[in-house]
Amino acid sequence: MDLTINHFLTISAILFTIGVVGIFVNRKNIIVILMAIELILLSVNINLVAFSVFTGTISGQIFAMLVLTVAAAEAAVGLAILVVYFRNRGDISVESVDLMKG
Amino acid sequence: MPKIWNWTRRTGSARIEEAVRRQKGIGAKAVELIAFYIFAAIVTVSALAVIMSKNPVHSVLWLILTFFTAAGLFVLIGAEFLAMLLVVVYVGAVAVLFLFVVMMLDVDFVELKQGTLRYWPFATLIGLAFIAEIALASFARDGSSNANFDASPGADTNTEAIGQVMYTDYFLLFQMAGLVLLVAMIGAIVLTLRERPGVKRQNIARQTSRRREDATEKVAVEPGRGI
Amino acid sequence: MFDLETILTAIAPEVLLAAAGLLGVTIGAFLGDRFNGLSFKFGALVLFAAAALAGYHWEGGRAFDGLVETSSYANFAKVVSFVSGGIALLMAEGFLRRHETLRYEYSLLIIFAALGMGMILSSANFMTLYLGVETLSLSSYVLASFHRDSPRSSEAGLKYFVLGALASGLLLYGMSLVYGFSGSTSYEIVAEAEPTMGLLFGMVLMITGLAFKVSAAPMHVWTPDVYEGSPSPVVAFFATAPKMASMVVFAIVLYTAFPQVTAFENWQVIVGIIAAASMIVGAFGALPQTNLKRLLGYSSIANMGYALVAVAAGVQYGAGSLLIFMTAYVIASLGLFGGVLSMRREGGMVEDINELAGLVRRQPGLASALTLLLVSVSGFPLAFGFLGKLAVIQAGVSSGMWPLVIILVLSSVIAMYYYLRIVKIMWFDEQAEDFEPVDGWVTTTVYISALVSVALLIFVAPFSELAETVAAGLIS
Amino acid sequence: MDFPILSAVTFLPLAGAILILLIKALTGAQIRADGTEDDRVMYAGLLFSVATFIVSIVMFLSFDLNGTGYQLVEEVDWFSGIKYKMGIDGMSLLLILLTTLLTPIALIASIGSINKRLTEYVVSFLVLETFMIGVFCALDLVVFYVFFEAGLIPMFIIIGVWGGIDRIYASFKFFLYTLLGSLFMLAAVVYMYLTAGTSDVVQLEQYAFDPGAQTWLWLAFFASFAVKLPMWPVHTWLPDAHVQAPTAGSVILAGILLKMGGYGFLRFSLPMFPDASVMFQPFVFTISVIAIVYASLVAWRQTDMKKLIAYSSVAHMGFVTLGIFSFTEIGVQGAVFQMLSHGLISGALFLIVGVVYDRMHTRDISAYGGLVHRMPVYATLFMLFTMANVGLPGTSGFVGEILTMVGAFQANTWAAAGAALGVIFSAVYMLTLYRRTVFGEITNPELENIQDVNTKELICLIPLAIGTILLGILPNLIFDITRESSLHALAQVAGG
Amino acid sequence: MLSDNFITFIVLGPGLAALIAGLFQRFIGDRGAMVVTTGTVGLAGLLSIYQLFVYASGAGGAGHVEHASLAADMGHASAYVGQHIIKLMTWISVGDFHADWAIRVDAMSIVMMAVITSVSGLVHLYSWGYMEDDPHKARFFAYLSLFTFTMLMLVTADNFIQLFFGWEGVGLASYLLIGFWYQNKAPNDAAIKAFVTNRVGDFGLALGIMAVFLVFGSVELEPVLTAIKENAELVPLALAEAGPVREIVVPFLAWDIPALELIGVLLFIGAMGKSAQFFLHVWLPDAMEGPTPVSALIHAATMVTAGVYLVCLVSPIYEYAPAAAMMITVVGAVTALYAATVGMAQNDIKRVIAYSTCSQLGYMFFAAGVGAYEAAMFHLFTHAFFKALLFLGAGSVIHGAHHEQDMRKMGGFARFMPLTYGAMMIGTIAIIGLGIPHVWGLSGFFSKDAIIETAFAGGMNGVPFAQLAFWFGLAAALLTSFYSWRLVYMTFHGPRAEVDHHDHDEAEAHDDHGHEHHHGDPHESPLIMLIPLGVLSVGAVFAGWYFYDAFVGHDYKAFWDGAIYTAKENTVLKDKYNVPEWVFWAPLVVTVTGFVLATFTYLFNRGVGERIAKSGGPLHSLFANKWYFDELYNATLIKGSAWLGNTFWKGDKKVVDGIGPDGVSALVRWGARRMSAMHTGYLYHYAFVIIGAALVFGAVLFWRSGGAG
Repeated sequence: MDLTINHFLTISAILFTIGVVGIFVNRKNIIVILMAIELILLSVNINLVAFSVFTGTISGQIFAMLVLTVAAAEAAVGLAILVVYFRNRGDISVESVDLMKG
Repeated sequence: MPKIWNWTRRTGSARIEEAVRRQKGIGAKAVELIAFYIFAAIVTVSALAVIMSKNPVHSVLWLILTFFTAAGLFVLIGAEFLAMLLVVVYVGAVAVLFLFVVMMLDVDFVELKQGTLRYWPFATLIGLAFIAEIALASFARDGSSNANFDASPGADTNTEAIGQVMYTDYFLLFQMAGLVLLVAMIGAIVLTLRERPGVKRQNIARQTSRRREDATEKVAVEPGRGI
Repeated sequence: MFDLETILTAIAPEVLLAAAGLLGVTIGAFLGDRFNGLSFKFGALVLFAAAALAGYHWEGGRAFDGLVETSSYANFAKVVSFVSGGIALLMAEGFLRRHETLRYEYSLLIIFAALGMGMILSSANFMTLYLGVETLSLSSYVLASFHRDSPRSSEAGLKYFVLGALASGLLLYGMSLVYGFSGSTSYEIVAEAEPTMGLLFGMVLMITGLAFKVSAAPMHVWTPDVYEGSPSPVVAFFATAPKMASMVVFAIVLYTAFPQVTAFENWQVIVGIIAAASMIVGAFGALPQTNLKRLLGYSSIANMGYALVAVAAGVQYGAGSLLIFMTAYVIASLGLFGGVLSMRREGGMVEDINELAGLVRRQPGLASALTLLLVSVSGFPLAFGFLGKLAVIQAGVSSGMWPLVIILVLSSVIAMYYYLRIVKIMWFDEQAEDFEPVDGWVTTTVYISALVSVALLIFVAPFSELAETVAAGLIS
Repeated sequence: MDFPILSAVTFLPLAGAILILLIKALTGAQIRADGTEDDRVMYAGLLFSVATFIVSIVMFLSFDLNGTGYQLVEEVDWFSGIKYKMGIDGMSLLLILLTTLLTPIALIASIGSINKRLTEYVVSFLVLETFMIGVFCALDLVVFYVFFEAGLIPMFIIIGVWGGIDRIYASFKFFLYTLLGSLFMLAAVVYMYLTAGTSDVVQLEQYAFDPGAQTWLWLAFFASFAVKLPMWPVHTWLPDAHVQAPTAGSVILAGILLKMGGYGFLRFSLPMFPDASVMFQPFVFTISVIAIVYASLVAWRQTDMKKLIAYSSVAHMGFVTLGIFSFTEIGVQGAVFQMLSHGLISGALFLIVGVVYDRMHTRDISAYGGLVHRMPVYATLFMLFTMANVGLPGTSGFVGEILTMVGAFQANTWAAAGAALGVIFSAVYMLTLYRRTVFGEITNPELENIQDVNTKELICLIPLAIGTILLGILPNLIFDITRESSLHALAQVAGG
Repeated sequence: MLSDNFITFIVLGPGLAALIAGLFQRFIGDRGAMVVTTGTVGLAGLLSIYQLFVYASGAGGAGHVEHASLAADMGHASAYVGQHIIKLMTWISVGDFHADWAIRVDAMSIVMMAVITSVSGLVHLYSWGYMEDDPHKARFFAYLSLFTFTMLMLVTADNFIQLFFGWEGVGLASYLLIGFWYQNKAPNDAAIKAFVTNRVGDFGLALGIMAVFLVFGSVELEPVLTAIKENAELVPLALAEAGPVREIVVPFLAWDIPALELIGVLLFIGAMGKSAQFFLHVWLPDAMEGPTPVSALIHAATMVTAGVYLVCLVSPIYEYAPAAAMMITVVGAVTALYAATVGMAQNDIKRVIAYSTCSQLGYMFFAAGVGAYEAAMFHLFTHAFFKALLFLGAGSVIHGAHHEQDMRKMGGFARFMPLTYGAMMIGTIAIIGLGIPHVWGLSGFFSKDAIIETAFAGGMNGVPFAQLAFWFGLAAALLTSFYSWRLVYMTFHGPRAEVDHHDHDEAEAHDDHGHEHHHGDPHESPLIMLIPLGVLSVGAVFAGWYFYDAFVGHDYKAFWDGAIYTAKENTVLKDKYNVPEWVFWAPLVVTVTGFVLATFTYLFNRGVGERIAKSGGPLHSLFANKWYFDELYNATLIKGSAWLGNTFWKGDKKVVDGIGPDGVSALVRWGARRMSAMHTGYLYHYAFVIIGAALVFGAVLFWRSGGAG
C-alpha cells in the first residue's frame, strides 16, 4: 500500500477540525484560540504541500510558504490585540468577551 | 530515511524518480507508511493536547510538538525546505511569541480552565461531521494515483525548485508577503507600544549626577510624634 | 519579465499605495507625532491619486505571469473603494484628534488596507488573493482595536481577529482544495478544470471565507459587534471601501474562477442561501437595536444580502447590477457614518439613536440629509439607492431567482421599518440637545453624499452605462 | 418638443418647496418662543400650490379633449432604456386637476389649525403634491413607481409630525403596508421591463404577456394597488392613518392617494394583463363587495368621526374596483367618476370634521350633538356632503355608484346586489353620524359657544360643494373627457 | 292647450323657489321665503290644474295636440305615442347608458302634476298658519318646495335614472321634513328610519333599473316600454342569445328568471318601500313625527303614491310578468287589510290616518296587480284629496288642541271647531267610499268601488289572487269605515275631554320653538288653514264624480292615451261592469256595517272601546302594537346588523389587523428579538455559527450532487 495523498488529506482534515473545534469548544482562554488558529493554518499547509507534491506543481509549496509568513504576521497582530485587550480588561477569559451583543 | 530521499532527488527527473520509487519495493513503502502513521498520531494527539490542556504554557509546548511532527510529515514527502521553514518560523518565532505573551499576561490559568468538558460531545460531533465532509469531497479523487508525484518539479532539490520561482514567477507574492509583515509590525507596534508617563525608566545620566543633597531631606522630628 | 509598463497598467494604484505606505512609514519614523495630522491629508491624497491611477489605467492589464490581472470592472470597484476610503480617512481626523488618538499609523493602515483591496481586485491567482485579503484583514484588525484604551474597541478587534482568522482558515482550506483538484491556483486554469467534488467543496469553503469578509450571514456574526465597538471613523471605513472591494472580489472570483456549469449551479444556490440569510438577519437583527452603529451594522448585513442577490444572478445578469448597487450603498453609507460622526455632545460621542431626537428642529439640514441618506440606503425611490435596489431586483428577476426576490421584497419592508424609526426619531420626537459642531469634512461628506445620492438618481445614465460596459467586459 | 407643461405642473410645487427652504435657511429660523412660526411660510406655500393650480388649468386648456392617446408627451432618456416619460389622457388630466385643487384647499384648511413646524408642513405638502401629480403623469413604469412610492415619505411625515396621539403607529402602518404592496409591484415592473424590453407604458400596452406570467404580474400589481386603494382585507391602515392624520392630511389621503390604486388598475392592470384581469374578476368582485358591506357596517359602529368616514372611504372605493372590473364602458367610466367624486366628497367630509375638531379638539361623536343650533351654515354643508356620500342622485356620489353598479350588474348580479346593499348601509351610518353630531339638543356645554364656519373654511368647502353638485347634475362634463381613456383601458380586455 | 313653458315652470319653479328660500333665507327673511315658495308652488298648482283640465277636456287627448312631435295618430292605444318630451339637458351619457334631464308629458304625468302641485300649494298655504310660531319657517318652506320639485321630477322623468333622482329626492325631502324638529330624538329617529327603509326599497329599484339596462340596453322609458309592447327581439347585454323580450330569461343571483318578472319584482320592491307596503311599511307611522302639513303632503297625498305611480308607469312590464303582478296583488291586498286592522287600535290621530293611508295604498296596489292600473291611478288621484283633507283637518285639530295628538284626550271638539269638523266629516265620508251604486257618491266611492269591482272582475277572469284581493278589500273597507268613524267620534263627539298639557311628551317637544301654552279650550284654526280645507273638500266631494269617465270610465283609453298599457287579454276595467249586482252593493253594506259598529262602540257606548283596549286581548294587542313589526325588525335586522357591524369592527382590529399588520409586526418583533438574542457576543457561538454554516453549505453541495462522491 502506497503512501497516498489521501493520507495527508486525512491528517490535514483532522488537524483542521481540531483547530476549528478548538476555537469554539474553548470557553476560558483566548490564547488557546489563537493557537487553534495556528493549527488550522498548519493543516492548510499540510494540504498545500501534499497537493504540491502529489500534483508535481511547485506553487503549492510557495503558497504554503506565504501562509507561513502570514501565520506569523497573524500571530503577531493577534497577540498584540490580545495584549491590548488584557490591558483593558485584566482578563482573557473567552466568556468575558461579551461587552457587545444583541 | 533522509538519505533515501536525497538519492531520489538527485535523479532529477520526475519520471526517473517515479521509476525509482516503484523499484524500492514493499519494504520502503512500509517504512514510509509506518513513519507517516507515527507522525500522524503524534500530530493528532499533540494538536488535541493543544486545545485541551489546562495550562496555556503546556498548550504552547504541545503546539511546538505539533509543528515539529508536521515538519516531519513534510520531510516524508520531500518538502524539505518547507519543513525547515516550519521549524524555524513556527517553533523559532511564533511559538516563542506565544510563550512570551502567555508569560506576560499574568493570569491564573488554572482557574480559567474549568468546565469545558460538557461541550466536548457536541464539538466531537461537529468535528466528525466536518471530517466526513472533507473526506467525502477529497476522496472523490483517485487517491492511489500518484502519477505526478514530485516535490521539486523542474529542479534537483526541493529548495532549488522553490528558489527557481520564488524571486521570479512569484516575485510579487514575495513582496506582498513582506508588506503583510510590515502591516503586522505596524499593527503590533501601534497597539502595544505606549509611552506612559507613570512608567519608571532608568536614566543613567541622572543617576550618576545625583547628589546627596537632592536625595535626602532633613526633618526635625519632635519626640514622641514620629514623622 | 518585469516590464514596468505592463506592471503599471495592471497595478499602478497598488504600486503607488505600497510606495506611499513605505514612504509614510519612513516619514513617520522621522517626524514622529508631527506627522500625525498631516498624514491624514497625505493618506487621502494618496488614495485619491490611486483612484485616479485606476481610472487612468481603466482597461487594466495582466502582469506577473497572470498573478494579477486587472479589468475595467475591477478598476471601477477600485475607484469607488479608494475614493470612499479617502473620504473615510478625511472624516477620521477630527474624531481621532478629539479622542487623542490621532496617530499617523492610522493613515498608514488605511493605505495598506487600500493596498490589500487593490490587490484582491487585481488578483488572478489565489495566492495574490490570499495575500491581499490578509493585508486588508490585518490592517482592519488593528484599525478595529485602534482605540486601544477602550475595552469595546479592543474587544471588537479581538472578535474581528479571531473570527477573521477562522474565516481566513476556511478560505485558505478551500483554496488548498481547489488547488489540489485543479492543479493550479490561477483563476484561468481553475476555470478550465473539471469541477470535481473536491474542487466544488473547496469552492464552498472559499465562499464561506469570502462571505465573512463581506459580512454576509451567517458569517456576519462579527459585524454588529465590530461596528459597535470600533471607533466610528474606522466603522465608516469598514462599511464602505472594503465592502465594495470584497463584494466585487467575491463576484470576480466566482465569475472567473468557477464559471463551469456545475460549479455555477452550485455556487448560485449557496450564494443565494447566503443572500437570503443576510437579508433576513439584517432585517430582523436591526429591529431591536438602539445603537446607531450597531443598527447600521445590521443594515450593512442586509445590504450585502441584496448585493449577493446580484452576485448569485451570475456574471451575465448580476455583474453590472452589483456595481450600481454597491456604489449606491457606499455613497449612502459614507454619509450615514458622517452622521454618526456628527453625533457629538458634551465632548463625547453618542451613539444611541434616540440622541437624534428632534434633530430636524435644530439642524434641519443635517436631518434632511440624513433622511435622504436613509431613504437611499433603504432603496426607496427618491435617491440613488433605489436604482441600486432596482438593479439588484433586475438581476434576481432576470436569472429567475424568485424566492430571493420575494425575500428581498419582504426584508426590504422590515428594513424600512428601522430606517423609518430613525426618520421618526429625527422628525417626530421631542428634541434632545444640540450636537456640538464637528469638523468640516464630516459635515461636507454628509451633505455631498446626500446630494450625490439624489443627483445620481436623476443623472444616472452615464454611470449605469459605465457599469454595464465594464460588466460586459467581464463577460467576454 | 413644446414647453414641457407636464413637468412644469409636476415640479412647480417641488421648486416652491426648495425655494421656501432656501429662503428659510438664508433668513434664519424664525421660531418664536412659544414654538410657533411665522404664518408667511404658509402663504408662500399656498402661493405655489395656487400657481400650480393655475398652471394645471393651462395644461387643461392645452389638452385636446377630442384627441386620442396620450397627449402633451415629454420624453427624456433616463438610463438603460428607461425614459422619463410623461403624458396624460383624460383620466389623468382630471386626477391632476383634482390634485392641484385639493392641495391648496388642504393648505388653506391648515391655516390657523397647524401652528407648529410650519415650514416643514408646507414643504411636505408641496413635495407631496409633486409626487402625486407625477404619479398621474408618468408614462414609464419605473418613473411611475418612483412617484408612487416617493409620496409615502411626505405623507409619513405629515401623519407622524402633525398627527394625533397614535400617530406613530398609524404612520408606520401606513408606510410599511403600502410599501410592502408596492415592492411586489416593483419586482413585476422589473420582470416586465426584462421581458418586453421596455418600461414604456405605451409600448407595454401593446405587448402581450404570456397568460401565465400575466397572472403573477397582475397579482403583484394588485398587491400594490389593493393596499393603496384600499381593498378589504388590506384596508386597516386607512382608518388608523385617517384618524391620526391632521385634517389636511386626511383630505389629501382620501382625496388623492387612494385614487392611485384605481388609477393603477386602469392604467396598467387592465391594458397590460387583460387575461389575468378577466381571470381575477370574480375574486375582485368578491372582495369589493365584502369591502362595501363590511366597511359600511363597521363604519356604522364607529365612535370617531374620522374613522367612520375612513371606513366609508373603504366602502366607496369598493365601488371603484367593482366598476373597473366589470370591464364595461359604463363600469369603468363610473369608476373613474367615482374616484373624482369621492375625492371631492371625502375631502370635504374630512374638512367638515376638521372644522369642529379645530374648535373642540375631539373627534368623538358623542361629544357633539345639536351643532345645528350654533352652526347652521355648517349643518347645511355637512348635510350636503352627507347626502353626497350617501349617494343621493343629484350629487356626484350617485353617478359613480349607479354606473359602477350598472356595469357590475352586467358582469355579475351578485356583485351588484351586494354593492346595492352597501348603499343602504351608507345611509344608515352617514345619517346616524349626522343626527348624532348635528341634530338634537346641545348636551355638551362646551358647544354652547361654538362658532359657525368662518371665511377660511368656507373658501375650502364651497369649491368642493360646487363641484359635488355640478358633477352630480352635469356628470357628462367628466364623461366626455374620460371616455377616450376608459375605452382605451378596456381595449385590450375587450379585444383579448 | 298644453304649453311647454307652463310645464317647465311647473316642474322647475318649485325647485328654484326652494333654492331661493333655502340659500337666501338670510336675505329675504322668513316672510320672503314663504311668499316665494307658496307663490311659486301655488302658481304651479293653478297652472297644472289648468293643464289637466285642458288635457281632459280634449276628450281623450285630441285637444292637447299642439306639437308636431305629439303623436299625430291618436287612438293607437297599443303604441306609446301619447307623450311629449321636453329635453332640458343631457345628464349621464356613457355608452348606451343615456339619461337626460327631461320632462315627459303624458296623461300620467299631467295627472300627477296636478295632484302634486295643487296639494302642495294648499299645504304651503296651510303651513302659513300651522307653522306660524315656528322659528325655522324659511327652512320649512324650502323643504316643502324642494319636495315638490323632486316629486315633479319623479313623475315627469323620461328615464329611470331621473325617476330614481326624484325617487331619492323625495326621500331626502321626506327625511328632512320628518326630522324637521331636529332637537328631538323621536323625529330624528323617524327620519332616519324613513330614509333607510326607503333605501331598502331603492335597493330593489336600483337593481331593477340595472336589470332594465341589462335587458334593454337602455334606461329610457320609451324604448324600454315600446320594446315590451312590441315584443321586440333584443340581445341583452352580457347574454349572447337574442330573443323576443317577453321570453328572455336572465340570470340573477343564483336563479334564471324571466327578464320581465325580474324587473317587475325588483321595481315593485322599490315601490313597496316608497309606498309603505307590507314589510316595508314600518316607517310611515313613525313619519308622523313630522309637522302635520308634511304628513298631508308627503305621507298621504303624493310621495307615498309614487310606488303606485311607478307600477302604473311600467304597466307593460307587469302585463307580461304575471308572477310579479301576482306579488303586487297579494302584497297590496295584505297591506290593505293589515293596515286597517292596525288603524283600528291606534290612539294617535295622525297614526290612524297614516295606517289608513297605508291601507288605501294597498287598494291601489292590488288594483294595479290585477291589471286595473287606471283604477289605481284613479284612487291615487281621489285619495290625494280626501287624505290630504283628513290630514290637514287632523292638523287643524292638533293645532286647535295645542299640539295634542292623542285621541283619548280629545272629545267634543265639534263645537269648538265646526269648520274643521265639517271638513273632517267630508273626508271621512270620502274615504269610506260612501255612495249609492250607480248613482252618486263622494270621490272615494267612485275610486274604491272601481277597485273592488275590478278585483272581482279580475277574479272572474282568472287573475290569480284577485278573488282574495276582493275579499280583503271588502274586509278592509269594513274596517276603514270603522276606524274612520271611530276617529270622528273620539275627536269631535262625546264629552269634552280634559286636555292635560303636562303629561304628553309629544307636545312637549314643540314647546321650545315658541308655541305658547293655551291652557284652555280647543279653538278653531285661522282662516289661512281653513281655506285649504275648503278647497280640498271640494276635491274630495267632486273629483271622483268628475273624472270617473276619463280615468276608468268609458273614455279611459282616450284619456290615458297609451300612458297606461294593457295587454289585449287584460279586460278587467271593462269587465267591472259585468260583475254580479251584489258586488256593486257589497262595499256599501260593509261600509254601513262599519259605521254602525263604530257608532255603537264609540258614540253611543263610549267607553266600550276603551274597555276593549284595557282588557288588552291578544288581538287588540296585536293590532295596537302593529303586529309587532317594529319589535321584530329591531330584534332581527337592526340588532343583527349592529351585531355584525360590531363583530366586523372587532374583527378588523383582532382578526384582520391581528393576522395582518399587527400580527405580522408582532411576529417580526418576536423574530427580531430571537435574532438579536442569537448574537450573544460570545466568540465561540460566533465561531460555531461560521463553522456550522460551512458544514451546511457543504451538505447542500453534497445533497445537490445527489450524494455522489
